[in-house]
Amino acid sequence: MTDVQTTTRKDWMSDQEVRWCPGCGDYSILAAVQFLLPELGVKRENTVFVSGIGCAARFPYYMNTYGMHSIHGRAPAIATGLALSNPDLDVWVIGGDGDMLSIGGNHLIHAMRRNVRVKILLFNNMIYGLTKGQYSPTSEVGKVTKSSPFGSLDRPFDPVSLALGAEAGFVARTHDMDRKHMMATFRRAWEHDGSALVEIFQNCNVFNDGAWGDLTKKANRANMLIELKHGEPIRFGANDEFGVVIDCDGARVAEVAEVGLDAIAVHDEKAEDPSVAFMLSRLALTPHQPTPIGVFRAADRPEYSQATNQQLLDAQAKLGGGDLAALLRSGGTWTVEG
Amino acid sequence: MTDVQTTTRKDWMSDQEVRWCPGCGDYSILAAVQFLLPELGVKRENTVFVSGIGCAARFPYYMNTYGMHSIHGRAPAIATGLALSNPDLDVWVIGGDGDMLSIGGNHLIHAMRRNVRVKILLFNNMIYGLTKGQYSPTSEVGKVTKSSPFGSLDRPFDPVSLALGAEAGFVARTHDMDRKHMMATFRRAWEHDGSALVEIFQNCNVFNDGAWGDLTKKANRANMLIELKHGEPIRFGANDEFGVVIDCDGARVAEVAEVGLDAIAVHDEKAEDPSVAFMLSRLALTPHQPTPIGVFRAADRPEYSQATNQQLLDAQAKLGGGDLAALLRSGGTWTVEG
Amino acid sequence: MTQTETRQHPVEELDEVVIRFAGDSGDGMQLTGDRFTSASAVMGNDLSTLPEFPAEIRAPAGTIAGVSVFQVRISDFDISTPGDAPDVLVAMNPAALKSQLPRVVQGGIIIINTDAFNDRNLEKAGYESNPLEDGTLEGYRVYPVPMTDLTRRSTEHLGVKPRDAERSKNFFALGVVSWMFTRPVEPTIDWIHQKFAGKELVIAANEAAFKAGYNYGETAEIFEAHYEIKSAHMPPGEYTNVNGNTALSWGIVATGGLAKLPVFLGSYPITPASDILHELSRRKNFGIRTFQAEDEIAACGAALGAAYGGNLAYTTTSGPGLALKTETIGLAVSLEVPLVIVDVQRGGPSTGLPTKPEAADLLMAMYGRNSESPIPIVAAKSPSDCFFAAIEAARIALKYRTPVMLLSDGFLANSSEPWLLPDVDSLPDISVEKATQPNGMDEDGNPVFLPYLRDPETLARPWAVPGTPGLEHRVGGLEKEDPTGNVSYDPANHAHMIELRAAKVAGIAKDIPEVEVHGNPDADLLVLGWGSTWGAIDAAAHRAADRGMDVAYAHLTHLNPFPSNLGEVLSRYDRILVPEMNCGQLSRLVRAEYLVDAQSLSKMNGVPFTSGEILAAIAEQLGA
Amino acid sequence: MTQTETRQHPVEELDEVVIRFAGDSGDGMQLTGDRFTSASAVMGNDLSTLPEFPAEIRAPAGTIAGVSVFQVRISDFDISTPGDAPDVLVAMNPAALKSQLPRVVQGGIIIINTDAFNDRNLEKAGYESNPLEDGTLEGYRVYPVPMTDLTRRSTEHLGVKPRDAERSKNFFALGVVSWMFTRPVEPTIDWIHQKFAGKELVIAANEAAFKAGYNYGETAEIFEAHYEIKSAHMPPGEYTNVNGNTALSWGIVATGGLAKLPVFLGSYPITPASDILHELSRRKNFGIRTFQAEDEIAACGAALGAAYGGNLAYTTTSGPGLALKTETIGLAVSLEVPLVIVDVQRGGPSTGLPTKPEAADLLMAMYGRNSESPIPIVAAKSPSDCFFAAIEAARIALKYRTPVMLLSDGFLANSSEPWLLPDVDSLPDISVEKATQPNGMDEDGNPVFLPYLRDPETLARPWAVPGTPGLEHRVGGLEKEDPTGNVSYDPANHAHMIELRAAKVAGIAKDIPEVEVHGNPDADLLVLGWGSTWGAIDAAAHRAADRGMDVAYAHLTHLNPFPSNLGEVLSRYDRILVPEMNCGQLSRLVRAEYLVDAQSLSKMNGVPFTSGEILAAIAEQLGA
Ligand SMILES: Cc1ncc(C[n+]2csc(CCOP(=O)(O)OP(=O)(O)O)c2C)c(N)n1
Ligand SMILES: Cc1ncc(C[n+]2csc(CCOP(=O)(O)OP(=O)(O)O)c2C)c(N)n1
Ligand code: SF4
Ligand code: SF4
Ligand SMILES: [Mg+2]
Ligand SMILES: [Mg+2]
Repeated sequence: MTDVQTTTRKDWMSDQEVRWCPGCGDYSILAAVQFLLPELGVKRENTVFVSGIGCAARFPYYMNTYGMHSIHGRAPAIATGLALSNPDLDVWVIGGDGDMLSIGGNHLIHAMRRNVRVKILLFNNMIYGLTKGQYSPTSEVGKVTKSSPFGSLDRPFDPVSLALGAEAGFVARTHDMDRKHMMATFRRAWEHDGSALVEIFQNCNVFNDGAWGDLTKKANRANMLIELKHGEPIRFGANDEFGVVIDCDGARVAEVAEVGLDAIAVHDEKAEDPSVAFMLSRLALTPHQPTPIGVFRAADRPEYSQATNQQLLDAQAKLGGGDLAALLRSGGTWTVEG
Repeated sequence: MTDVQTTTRKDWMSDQEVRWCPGCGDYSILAAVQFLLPELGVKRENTVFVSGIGCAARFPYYMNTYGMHSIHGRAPAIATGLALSNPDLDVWVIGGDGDMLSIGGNHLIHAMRRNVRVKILLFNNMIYGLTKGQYSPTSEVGKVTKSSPFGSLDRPFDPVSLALGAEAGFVARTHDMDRKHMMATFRRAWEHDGSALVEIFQNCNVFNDGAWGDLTKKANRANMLIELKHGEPIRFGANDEFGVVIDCDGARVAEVAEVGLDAIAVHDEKAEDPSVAFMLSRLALTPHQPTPIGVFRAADRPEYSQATNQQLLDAQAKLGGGDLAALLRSGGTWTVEG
Repeated sequence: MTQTETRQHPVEELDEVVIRFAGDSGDGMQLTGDRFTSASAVMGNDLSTLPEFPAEIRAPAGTIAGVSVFQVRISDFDISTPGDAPDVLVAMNPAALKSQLPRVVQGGIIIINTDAFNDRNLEKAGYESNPLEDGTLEGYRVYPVPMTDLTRRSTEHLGVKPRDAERSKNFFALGVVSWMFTRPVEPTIDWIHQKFAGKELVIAANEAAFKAGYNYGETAEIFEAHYEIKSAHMPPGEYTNVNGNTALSWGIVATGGLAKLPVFLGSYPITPASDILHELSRRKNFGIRTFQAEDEIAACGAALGAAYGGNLAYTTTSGPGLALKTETIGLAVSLEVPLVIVDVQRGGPSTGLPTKPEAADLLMAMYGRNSESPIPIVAAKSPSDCFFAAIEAARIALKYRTPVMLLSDGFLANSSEPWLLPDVDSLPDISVEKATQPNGMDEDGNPVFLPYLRDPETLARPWAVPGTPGLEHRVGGLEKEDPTGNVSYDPANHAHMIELRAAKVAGIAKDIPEVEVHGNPDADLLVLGWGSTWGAIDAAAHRAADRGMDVAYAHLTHLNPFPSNLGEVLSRYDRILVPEMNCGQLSRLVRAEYLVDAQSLSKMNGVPFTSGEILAAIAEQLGA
Repeated sequence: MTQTETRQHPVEELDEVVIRFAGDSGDGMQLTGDRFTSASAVMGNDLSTLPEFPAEIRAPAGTIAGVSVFQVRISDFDISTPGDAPDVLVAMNPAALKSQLPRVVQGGIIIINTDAFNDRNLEKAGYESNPLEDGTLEGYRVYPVPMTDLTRRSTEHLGVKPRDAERSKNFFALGVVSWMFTRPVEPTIDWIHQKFAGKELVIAANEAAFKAGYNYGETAEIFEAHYEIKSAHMPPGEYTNVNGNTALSWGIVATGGLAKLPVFLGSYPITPASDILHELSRRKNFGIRTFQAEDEIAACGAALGAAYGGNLAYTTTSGPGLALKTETIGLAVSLEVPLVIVDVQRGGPSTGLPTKPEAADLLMAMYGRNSESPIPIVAAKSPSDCFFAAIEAARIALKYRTPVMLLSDGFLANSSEPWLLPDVDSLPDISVEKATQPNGMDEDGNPVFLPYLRDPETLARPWAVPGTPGLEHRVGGLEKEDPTGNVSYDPANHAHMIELRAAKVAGIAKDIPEVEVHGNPDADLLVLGWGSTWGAIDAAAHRAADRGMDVAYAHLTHLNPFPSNLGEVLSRYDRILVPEMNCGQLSRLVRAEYLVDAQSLSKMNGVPFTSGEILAAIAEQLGA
């Protein structure tokens, strides 16, 4: 970009009072985005946040950009139309686990397969916050909530697995306790030419406090969060003593000392085949097991809005610009003399 | 079952004239089901077919069972309620690729993760038949149809990958040219305790004729269809000369002679981790490459309607049967004297 | 009850009082209001309550957006609304005062927690100067009480930390108000012990704060009087205090027994309907299956599937969710299966004002489906009436094999009133027969099942549920041949089926009560209401009568079809006034149906009608 | 044109004829009808067509369900409907005869392909004896022609295989009918060459069959006469033959230029609206983006997103799809962005009769959203009017920043009429200004942007699209503060916004044409129509006038708001008759609005009104 704007975090803060519960993880995600955008050198007027409904979905109100707080579950669909309408826009989509995976699940998976340039930040707090605490499609089995007083029975989605199964080109994961990691991950999503899904572990301290604590508390991170880095062996632990081994049964955690460094898988986010990324997404099935974060997959694929525009250009090149008078005559005409 | 009914195919045929186009692949799927049900020894009155809208969705009219031809995309949701309402029913869901993966995608993935005992037969003809030929979510990129005269841009879903990403416990694939294989596959779906998805390659000879021909024509099958069999090495070819090798990059086809039989992966449909099944679903990305059929995954998981009923029983055991008069008093009462 | 020496205050008798507890979301105002209500119920007062929550889960402390309010009206006579303007305001902080003061009656009592009136809180509330000092409160009877401090001091001896002690200040306030209105203390103390069982320190602190507040009223010299409200002349019997969502849930629970059918609820959470899902989810021992679906379409679809499977099926939602269910409801119309759709209406359009009531989904309920797709509509008129409305909706759904819309709203949902508990054995039997046998013959004389062969009386088709041998048949959303149910594109059959569906719903008019006229039936003016306006209309009509104005009034609980005598009733009045929390939806329906010049009295600000507003409109109509 | 010796037949002159081509789906009846229409257009006749397809893609050959029909009416005077009952039926097989015979006028001409009347086909059609022999056709003028055989023989010399030759039999039939009505042969032969270019054998076979049919008419002794229909006195100019879906698509194409905006269509296929998606998908060189979404909700959502992004956005569907879009349309009402929703109505309820027309979504269009959510409604009245209706809908959407509902129906969609092509330069400029500058000031005098500050005239809010520097702002479905657009729960603001939204839509009445009264304005009876009933009403009114009946008629193209003079117009008539393909939806709206006793003439059988039906109702109203 030639005329990079120089902005600061403050430029990206709207004049609206932030209305999340004190202590909510949403605050730190908001801060991470507000710190990142100046670094990206993007323009406020070309940045749009589209959200559905939920606590997370209040996000656009707090950004001094264009923003739409739409209806429950539909943000990916609306954002797709918006992205198609104007190639200059950076379109971000914000939503909770209910918004995106429950009522909005279909739009999410279709946005993924189409690879349209919308950047989807999924605030996963494993609960419905705004409606005051029902279980969500990411809540663990047995969860006791207002709508499941005897424990929920539904097996949760893993958002990364789901997106990979839906042909996603870019899938990543981060958490609300690590601003640096969030910023780096959001940046990667922004850089990707196509649709991008970032799952963010987010704490809802009112209805599901500490749900991610086993992973995201500072003391636990080294042993519980597995940072994926392209081209590097997948290792973790305070002294990188653990690693991930992949074989024909799937992925599993091993002690490096035991299996040897050569046995540790090297992460390839660009792999054309999403299978290994999928394996990594199955490593942890509860928020109490070592869990990969970072970019699972960032594969190159044609971006949808550019391809759409190219079809218009090609048609114009081939057929000439549209001529309405000629179109009206295209079915054959006859003339009645006066 | 103690009183197994003895029925024949004819008992399962309704009095309604079958209205698909002559030559449509739907006929052979119908026949496969009508041949299978007598073999299963199930009762007509306990068998229900629920469908959405589309050519495929006309299916229930032709079955002499209970049946509902519902609305576009919603059959999995309706079937879920039906399955919960009566544990004695065998609930089958029928739909096309548009019905199930486009408008109905969300209900499909949620039915998968919940593992409710509905058996979903997805008639995949890679086209919208009933509305006369638009591209569908399984149509290949570049497909020229009425709604994509310049070629479609949307990357297709692989129904098997999608279902596996959505936590499906049972996923299988078969095709309309092989009644025996269809019957065996549908039987496996029926036997599975939970939701089951069977993708059926189906020919729409009017709007997408021969789309699966590279795989399903008799002459091509040996080299192009890879039959998955639990516990056996994954081999194919007229003389089983090819096999599937799995390593940390994914799955690929190899010549057995070259890699040795030991290198050929042994299929484990019961694996708790769906990653390998997912790998197999990525082996072919177009209908012109060797493609696995059969049961990809058949993992044991708690079935949803039974778990629901168990909660009712537990609650009754713990709290006693419901007492309305007591419930009305549960918030505290006072008495006004006369 | 205390050892301290007390001065005797004069006791004044009141016939009613409206009290509004207002504080920050974290201040426990709902609990305080609830407790006061219960104590009043025990005294035999009639009462009516209305909570108001902030839209945010936890709006920033101290702000106007974060104010939580509970209004309760208690009286010695029969009342039907939580009251118009409060006589008493308890304001726990500046934001509460600022937002609620405009509602208080002139000369009303204002009890203030002065400790909260610091600079920071004043600023957050948007006060530029301190209202306690700048004359803002002139014309009110103001009682400034340093509640936080007094609470702290009253609990000090228990070893409660000052920060924790503060949490009990709502009990201090409750104590003051309990003293002021001579409420008994025992029920509240008992309740504290029960509620916080196991947390001894919390019990001790709350009890101490409550007693301190009570004693403060008795002891401090600031109160001129305290008040007594005699018990109301309520019909004898056992009462509970119930809000609309709970009553509606219990009504649903009841229908399972009355219909002898398992109940199924397919739902997706949405304010203000979610509590029905919550309440029913707890009732598994009644054999009730609740299913939290992925969205409203699936919720309605699953309910339809369960209905088809022979359950008594419900789906609950609010406006935006109802918009999503319309296609599925259309299918239910075509399939003719029993299904109750509950819409707890809220402010719109779109997401609108999710926590505020409105009654503007009537026309969507009536017409919000493609093509001609008629369904019966039932609307509840008071919190406790939600119980009976649920039974009535289920009765119609089952008897006529039709989806039925049951309308409630956010006002009914959350407000409560004393409810004379019905004898559960006196509730109606709403069970219906399912089909078990073929009902026709083919040309060869073989028995066949005709799924659309109707009961000649009700026009209901047989309810033949999967699992029944011999009745296998197919249904679907395409037009069906009468009576075989086979797909038919025949023009005459389609016209006939359109007529049959319409006639079936219209025929329900024979099976519902005629509309009753209250007040002075010979008046010139009829006030026609529906839904939650009942209380305000009833109160307004009484007040009008007290002032010598002649007014008749009638209330519709069935909106489709209308009661059979409605046209005749309307024709008797020169003027018809229709108060509605919408822009005139019922008035449009009756104008179109009966060509009467029904005038709409519309209120669309997210706040329920007060009886005063309706009274004023009555007066205007009568030129009084 | 032929070498064979010919007898001269007498030529009779007719002023009009209605011909119905009927055959199996595979028989090419649509193409035959189309061709005949084009040849007639060239002759300067006025004309109107109506195709009817089977519901199945390929219903089993030979069955009634598989019959495909094309009706065309040609005349030497101005007509507006495809005619009531056909004068001529071409029946290619027994099923075609069986299903269509009841429609033919008494004494009408029936041309039959006798070769298809074998036992198998008779049985498939449900005939128990051969209608050619059993007297069924008494009272008609029957021309039995062994078309299959004659076609085969006429193509033998070309080396066409007998099975392939059969495929040309529709051209044989076309030849016969072309001769019978003295149509020119050249246009058809030219067309055959163009259409099948590259397939020489097909060209030769079709041409040979066509000529053989023509010559058969001339040569065979079975026809008593042939007929001429003079050219109509149509206004001079260049004409094309267009159906409603094509005209509507072209209207959408036109709006892009007229508004100087890129057009965006978000759609999901559904009968009978899909063809609009198809047609627009082909127009990429006009810069039109079409997006086939995963469902109707996403289609409408994407269109809303594109509208928000500054495109001229459309979404097209039919009833069941519209039901799904209601929540999103409600959001568009709240956001106040321009968006045109096209509903090509079809038979319902639910899936209903997907291939049959109905006009029963009017009340859903009006009220099918939660809460008070008003939107303008425009309806097309004839196939070619769809072009102008699209422009009018876009004009209103853009000018008032509002979603607009554009209603068409399955009858308009597929039937066609000659269209005097408009001068494209004379089409209106519908472009609007987007916001580019701040429009307000904050307390400190700094410029700010107020997204809900309205144009005082139109009450439209600024259209400030992302990408515009300095106008960054947030919108959403929660209630918005006037004029900042910030979220507001304030009761007075909510009431105010509800009023503003209503006033904006109501105010459009000033900006649309008054309703015109046709016929005899002083009559006692007014026939009030909307949508596709225009043709039938117009024709019926003319016929009534011819018979000396006084009747006035008016047609609404704007259903919300109504034209400003509608109330006054209605008040002038003693009787108002409203013919509608629904159960009285417009009549309910005008009854509620104007308290006039509008009587519904309802037709709900999936078949459009005939002028005869409306004439009969007029006569009944007038006691004539
Ligand atoms: C159509 C519709 N259905 C339901 C709702 C109610 N609703 C609002 S937010 C929400 C879920 C919130 O959960 P999530 O998306 O996880 O967001 P969070 O509040 O946890 O951030 C629901 C059910 C709605 N607003 N609209
Ligand atoms: C709500 C709704 N939207 C759209 C349609 C139109 N429609 C009917 S079937 C269909 C898709 C058919 O494709 P598929 O599901 O693949 O079934 P197939 O006909 O190919 O078997 C569509 C778009 C409809 N009936 N209802
Ligand atoms: S309810 Fe939970 S998610 Fe919502 S704002 Fe509060 S803490 Fe955050
Ligand atoms: S259109 Fe295709 S899928 Fe439909 S019935 Fe015909 S051949 Fe089968
Ligand atoms: Mg959440
Ligand atoms: Mg298909």
